[in-house]
Amino acid sequence: MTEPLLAVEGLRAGFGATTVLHGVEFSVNEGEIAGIFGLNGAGKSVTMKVLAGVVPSRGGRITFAGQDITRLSAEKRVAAGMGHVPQGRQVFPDLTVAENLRLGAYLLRRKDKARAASLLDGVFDRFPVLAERRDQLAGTLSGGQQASLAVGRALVNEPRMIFVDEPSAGLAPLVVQELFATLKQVATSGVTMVLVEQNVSFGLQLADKAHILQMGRIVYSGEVGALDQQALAGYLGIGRMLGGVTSSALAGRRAPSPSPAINGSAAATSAEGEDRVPRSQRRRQARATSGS
Amino acid sequence: MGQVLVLGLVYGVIYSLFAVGIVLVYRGSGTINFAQGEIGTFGLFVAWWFTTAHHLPWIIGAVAALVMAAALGAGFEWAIVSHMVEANRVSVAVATIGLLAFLVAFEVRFFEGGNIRKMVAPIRGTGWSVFGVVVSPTQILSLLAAGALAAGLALLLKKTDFGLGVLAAAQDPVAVRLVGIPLARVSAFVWGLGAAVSVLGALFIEPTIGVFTPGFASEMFIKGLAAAVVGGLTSLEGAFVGGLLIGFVEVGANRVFDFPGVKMFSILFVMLLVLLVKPDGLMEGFKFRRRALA
Amino acid sequence: MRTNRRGRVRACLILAALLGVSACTGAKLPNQAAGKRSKLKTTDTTLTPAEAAAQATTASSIAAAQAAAAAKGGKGAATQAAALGKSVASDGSNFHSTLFSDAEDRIGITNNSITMCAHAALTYAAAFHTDVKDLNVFWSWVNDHGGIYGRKVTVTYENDNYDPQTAITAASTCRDKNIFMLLGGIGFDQIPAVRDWVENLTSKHLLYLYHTANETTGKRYSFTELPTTQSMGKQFAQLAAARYHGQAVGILKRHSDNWEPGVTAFKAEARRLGVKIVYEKAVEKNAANYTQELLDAKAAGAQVMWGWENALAATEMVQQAKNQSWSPNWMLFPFNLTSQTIGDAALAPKLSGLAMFPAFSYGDFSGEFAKYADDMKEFQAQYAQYDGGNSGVDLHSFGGDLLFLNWTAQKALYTQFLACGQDCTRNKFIDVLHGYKKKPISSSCFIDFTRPNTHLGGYAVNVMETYKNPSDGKVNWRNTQTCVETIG
Amino acid sequence: MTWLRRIRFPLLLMAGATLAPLLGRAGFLSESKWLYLGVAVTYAAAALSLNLLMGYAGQISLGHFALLGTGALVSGVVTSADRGGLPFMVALPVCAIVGGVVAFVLGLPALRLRGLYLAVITIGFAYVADQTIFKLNYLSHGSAGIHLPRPLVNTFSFSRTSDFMGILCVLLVVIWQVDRNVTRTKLGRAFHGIRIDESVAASFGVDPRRYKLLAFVISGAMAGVAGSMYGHVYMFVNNESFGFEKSLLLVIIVVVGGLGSRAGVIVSAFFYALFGVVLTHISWLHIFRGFDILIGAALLMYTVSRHPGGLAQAFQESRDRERRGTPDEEAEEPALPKLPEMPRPSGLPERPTVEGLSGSVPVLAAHEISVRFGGLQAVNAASLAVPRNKIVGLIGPNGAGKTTMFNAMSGLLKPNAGKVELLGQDVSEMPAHARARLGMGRTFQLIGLAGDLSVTENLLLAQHVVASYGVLSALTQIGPSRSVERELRDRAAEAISALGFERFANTPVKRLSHGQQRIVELGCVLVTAPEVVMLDEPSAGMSPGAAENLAVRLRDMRDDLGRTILLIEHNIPLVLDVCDELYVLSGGEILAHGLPDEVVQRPDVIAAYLGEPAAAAIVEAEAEAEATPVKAKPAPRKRTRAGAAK
Repeated sequence: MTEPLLAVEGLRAGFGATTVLHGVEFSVNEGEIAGIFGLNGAGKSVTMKVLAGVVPSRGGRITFAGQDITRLSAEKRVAAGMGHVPQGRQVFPDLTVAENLRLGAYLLRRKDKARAASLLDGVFDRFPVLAERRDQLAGTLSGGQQASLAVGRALVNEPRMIFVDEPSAGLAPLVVQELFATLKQVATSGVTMVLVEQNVSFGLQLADKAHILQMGRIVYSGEVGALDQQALAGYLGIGRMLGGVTSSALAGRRAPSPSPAINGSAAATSAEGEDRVPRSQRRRQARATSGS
Repeated sequence: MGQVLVLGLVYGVIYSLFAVGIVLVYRGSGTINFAQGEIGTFGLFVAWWFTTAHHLPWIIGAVAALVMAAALGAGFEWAIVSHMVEANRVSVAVATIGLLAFLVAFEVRFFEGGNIRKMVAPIRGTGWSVFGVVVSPTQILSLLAAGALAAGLALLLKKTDFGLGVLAAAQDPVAVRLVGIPLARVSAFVWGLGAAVSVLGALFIEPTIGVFTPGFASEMFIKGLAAAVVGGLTSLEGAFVGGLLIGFVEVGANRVFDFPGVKMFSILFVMLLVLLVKPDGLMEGFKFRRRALA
Repeated sequence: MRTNRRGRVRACLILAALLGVSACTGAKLPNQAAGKRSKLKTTDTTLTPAEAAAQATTASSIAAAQAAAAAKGGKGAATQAAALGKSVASDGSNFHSTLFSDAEDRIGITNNSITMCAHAALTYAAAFHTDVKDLNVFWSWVNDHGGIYGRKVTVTYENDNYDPQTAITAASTCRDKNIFMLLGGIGFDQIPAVRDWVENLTSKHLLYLYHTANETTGKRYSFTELPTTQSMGKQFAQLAAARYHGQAVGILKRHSDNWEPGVTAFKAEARRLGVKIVYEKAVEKNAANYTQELLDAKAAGAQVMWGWENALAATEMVQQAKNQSWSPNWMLFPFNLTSQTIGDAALAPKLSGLAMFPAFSYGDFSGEFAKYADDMKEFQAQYAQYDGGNSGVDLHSFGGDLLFLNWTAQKALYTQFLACGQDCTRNKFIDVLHGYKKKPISSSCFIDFTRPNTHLGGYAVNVMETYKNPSDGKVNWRNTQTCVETIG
Repeated sequence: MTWLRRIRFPLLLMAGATLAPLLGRAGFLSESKWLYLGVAVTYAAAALSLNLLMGYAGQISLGHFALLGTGALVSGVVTSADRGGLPFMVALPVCAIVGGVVAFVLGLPALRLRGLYLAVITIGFAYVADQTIFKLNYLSHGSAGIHLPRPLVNTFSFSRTSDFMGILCVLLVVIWQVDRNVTRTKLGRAFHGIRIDESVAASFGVDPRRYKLLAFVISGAMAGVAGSMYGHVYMFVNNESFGFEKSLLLVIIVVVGGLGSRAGVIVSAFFYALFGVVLTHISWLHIFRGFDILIGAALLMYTVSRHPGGLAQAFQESRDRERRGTPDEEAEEPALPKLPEMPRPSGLPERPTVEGLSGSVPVLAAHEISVRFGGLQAVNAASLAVPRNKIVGLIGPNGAGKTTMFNAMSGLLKPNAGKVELLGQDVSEMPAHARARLGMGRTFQLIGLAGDLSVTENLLLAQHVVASYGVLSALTQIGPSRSVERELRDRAAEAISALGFERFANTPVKRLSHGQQRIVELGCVLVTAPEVVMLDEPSAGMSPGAAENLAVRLRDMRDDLGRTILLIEHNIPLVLDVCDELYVLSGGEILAHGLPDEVVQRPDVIAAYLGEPAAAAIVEAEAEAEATPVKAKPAPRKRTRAGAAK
């Protein structure tokens, strides 16, 4: 049995007085696409930020490629082979496309300029639209193009693993489809990937393994294929979002800002008591009338 | 009129240099380094120590001063600013006020109080008369240096990976770390560079004034600050244009009006006017990068 | 935190060294004077020649110095002291001060000590490589030779940082030391604060000597030996008329209500003497950059520039004019700071200046220096002894003249204490000062507190110009005329 | 014993006021030491005045000593024998008034500028005051200066500083008390609100411009008094007395003491005023002599970088550690409780009521609203109407312009065209706070609360519109302010108990969980019983259970409380669940309007969400437009709530 590429053990993190992650554990094997799913405020984005090294952990251990990186700075982690497609894409708006990509290859260019150049060509091949607009300011690109740029920027450094945080947020559904196709293609080319996605239906199309985060803990880890839809709905408490017009309609919704707050469906439901039944009935009716 | 132009240009360039330092730090950390002027003065002390006290050539003193300033700026970033990532930018500015006070006290304490000193000029000679104003070789040099600095900064920022990282860090500090650029180094670099540019300004203006003491550059810093604000605080060309504008305004107002404090008054007036009418500065919409590309 | 800024430094350099000297007087004098006239005679606290001689033997070298000074000035310290009573009486201004009650009268003076305190910009005393030890060389010397009538003199210093508010706390701290009197630093910015503080204290147990050249009308506790702003302005106009006859004058002046009366007096005198003023401009303190003003003055046809600013600003002005290849004749406050900083350029043309104190240039005792060469030699000798070695202050450098000024002032104070006599009290000291009518004090010019405004102190000045000291090659100042009331 | 803790500083100062003259006469401490102490008290007063401006209202001033200078010079003119010759006690109010007026002028640029820009302008002001105004002969006699006599009462002169200390301490207590009155009335809450977020403050009915200026005026008045104290303790000022470096010292004092902390600031003022003296006068500390500025500066740098809350926070933290352990990590997510049914409070300004509306007139209506940002048409001629006692939903894909529309309707941004009517009245020209006064309540996508304030204080801030007492009454606690405040507190307590939040009443809101904050926010909106409530994504960040519960509460609001609601929501099931009517906004235009279930089945609506090529293009165009303001531009633009959300 081989060592997983990324192993997360007992990860704790938070902001100020609030603790958001209460001991997150999961691991990702080489070549795998791991999806992390969960509700708003479950701690998905915080997990990604802690993994990236931009939010400090308060406990636990992160091992990447056999190396304990828990105390490493963000840039050292990148140097160790992690690549990032951050939430909101975060391209550098006042730099051109080419400059954005050059920065993506910042570390590689210091070691091997030729290799960086060939990777850059690879990105331009993969995203012709970027090649067309290489001298355009990134801030003037459309959302989809920016997403491509963000992916490309992560790839030019030749990462072993890329972390993709909410790629679909703020994008039109068609664009999202294209983007996911690209990500799939990237993944099949051998790059390991961790994907956080609000849009579970999209996310499940892509991921091999699913990790479900609830209130700062991983409550389920397993093969996506083994995931029963009902069970998933149960874990997430979002059954109504799967399938049908409603969930499609939700595809375009904006990603909520990462919230340090803890949300717990269990606590909420238990507190509600008896008048829960009629409401869920109403909900079902609503779903029915909305034409699923 | 010609005189106003020449004097305005000569002083304005110096204000520009201070303004460039201010803008660099503002871009890098979103704050104003109020110690910028005093770092310039401190650089003069260092340069003086090498040149006047130990009779070494100007260039050695200047280089030593620039190196010291860069170290001081970067050191301040490392010791203080880097711990204030989450802090309000005004708090960081307040920290620089601490540095200002510290440097003045240090100079007074360890450089024998306010003993006035004289730096040698980089180039000797009287200079040339333009519109009745004798422009010294140092002043010519400062014009050239400002031009070279502008071009150098443009090259550095656009043509090197690290420079691009500096520009990128100003736009998105988190994303910069996510592509593997050491943000701490970028930030320290920007503070160091800003400090060094101030020393350049101080070295060039000192021969024009004649002597220096602790606090020498503080008024010039205030004018540089006005220049930076007028230029929009984020724009390097804005800093240059603002510096010249402040230079012309100061000299022009002093020519036209005669009341106490006319220079500062006119500068405050222009600064307020620009801020209220065009709060993003005169150079808004004319970004540094675009000119650099053209 | 006091971010000591340039202003302080600059202000400090105005007249920098520390002690002023002189005089005091009660304001309610006129009606008391007649009644008290005879009292001084009968109390007879002044030194008899014999006593003075005895005093002189205990402080032999001091006595020697005084004898030397006496030889030149025509009177020894002892005779001078003895003559005091007479001159007081003959001046008709003899009265007995009642400013201090019996309890207050002996504060700060015992049978074997005199305690005084000075407020000074100590932070910047370092500017002249001086510290408290350097400032007290004179008193160390006196104390080692018996003090004043057996009393050791202690002078402590409180930093006033050239800030009016700090100066008030410094003065207050000084007073808490139960001092005989408070000695003032020199300056324009903080001095009015202390003067006001002294004059308005309701618990009056303080005598104060201050150095500022401004009106002193109505002052009771504070005295200056320096000329007033007005008299300086007037004499600068006379200097312009005498030395630069027929040349047009430009004025570059500090924008300040303290300095302005000098300009008014200058202009009045200039009008009287037919001096043409072609340019006048007020500049802010610490303006640092005067090029534009200088070019304007040049364009206006100024041939003589009067720099009515402190030594640092004056240095910058001269330097910046040179940078513009313009070398008018400059009239300034003479300090080695300016001349040594500018160097040989200060000789073409020579700068000229007016001051109450005599010029000092290390080791040069020729020419006008000869008139007070003994004082200079004593000064150099005692600094070599008490401040000697490498740790001592360098009298060649531009602190030299300031320390000589300090020395001169302290020596004047010493003279006055001698005159005050064995049984000196604060009231008596006031009486002594009040008796000063055109008295030479040490090697300074004479002072006169008996004029209508009673506190005006000195008005004779030394006229100076820059020259190169033949012994060390430094560009310093030397007197061209010593202690003149009217120039020309 | 909390009351004792609350007043311990005034008590200490009053004790000082009483003891100082006695001790002074008994020969305890010399005159100069008393002078140093008096100066320290003066600096404390000055620092409190700057603290009000910087710590409470968030307006930086690097030229604050210029205001003190104004007070000192005016006091000189009023009291000096050769001019006014009036008593000190007469000078004080004059100084306060003049200080307030000058600060008002200084505050005018603050309406347009903020942060570092304001700092730069205030530096300029300090320089100009120094070089131009303070040199006026009439004010200062230039550097010759003016004498400020110590007070004389009958024949008793306060010339001993220990005696004068009594007066100084009393004045500091007065300033302390005024400052305290500020913090416990609507003034302090409003200052706090505008410091944290002007849009939020405006939504509670606070006029940011008015309160910014008010902060300047009150601070200026305090500074005027402090300046008078400064002048009279030294008995002398001239134009050199108010240098820029002293202004910086004040900033340092306030920051090291802890922005917003009265006690911390006073301790810090004493420290900085006395530190140098202590070093000079305690013999074994002589080695540090001359290092006071170096140490003070280093301390400042250390404090701001390592303990940004200053002394106050360091003190607070050590006390907190004692009192409670680590924060409760496993705080349970509360269900949304029954919302408080608050009656329309007394003291509301005259306004038309819902009852007065004829049936057909909507409570809130927007007509042909257009908003352009630069080249982007964010909202294009959109109209909507919210009928009485209905829940109207506004949905649309991301970037459709929903929040922009909201901001235009609530007055946070001015539309380029169109008209907004509230209760049948055209409010298009009304700023947000005025609309709030008319009965419009709103929430924000990100929580719109003052995080540093407690739940109670937030509920009090929310009642700003009904806190109908004057500024003077607030400052003096004379007149209606006390009774009104008591009434507001009762209402707040009532709301808190209705929400079941008693145990959080005094907890700073930022310590609550997201869900709890949402509940408080709703409580804040409802506490003044607004006629129409605008909710921006209330379910964001809520667990599904809580969101379901939200639906119940929304219906409660409509049915039980009789409110009218306009709701932006991306949780479609929730929208379908509660809304009576639905508007769909897409590409800035109203795409559809009708019954919820019908609307969501319309093909064009589905297309808008699902992205037919055309629809996709729109969405993409918006995303592109959205990308533009992401540009890192730290320029001090007016930061709207919408901007902050990005």
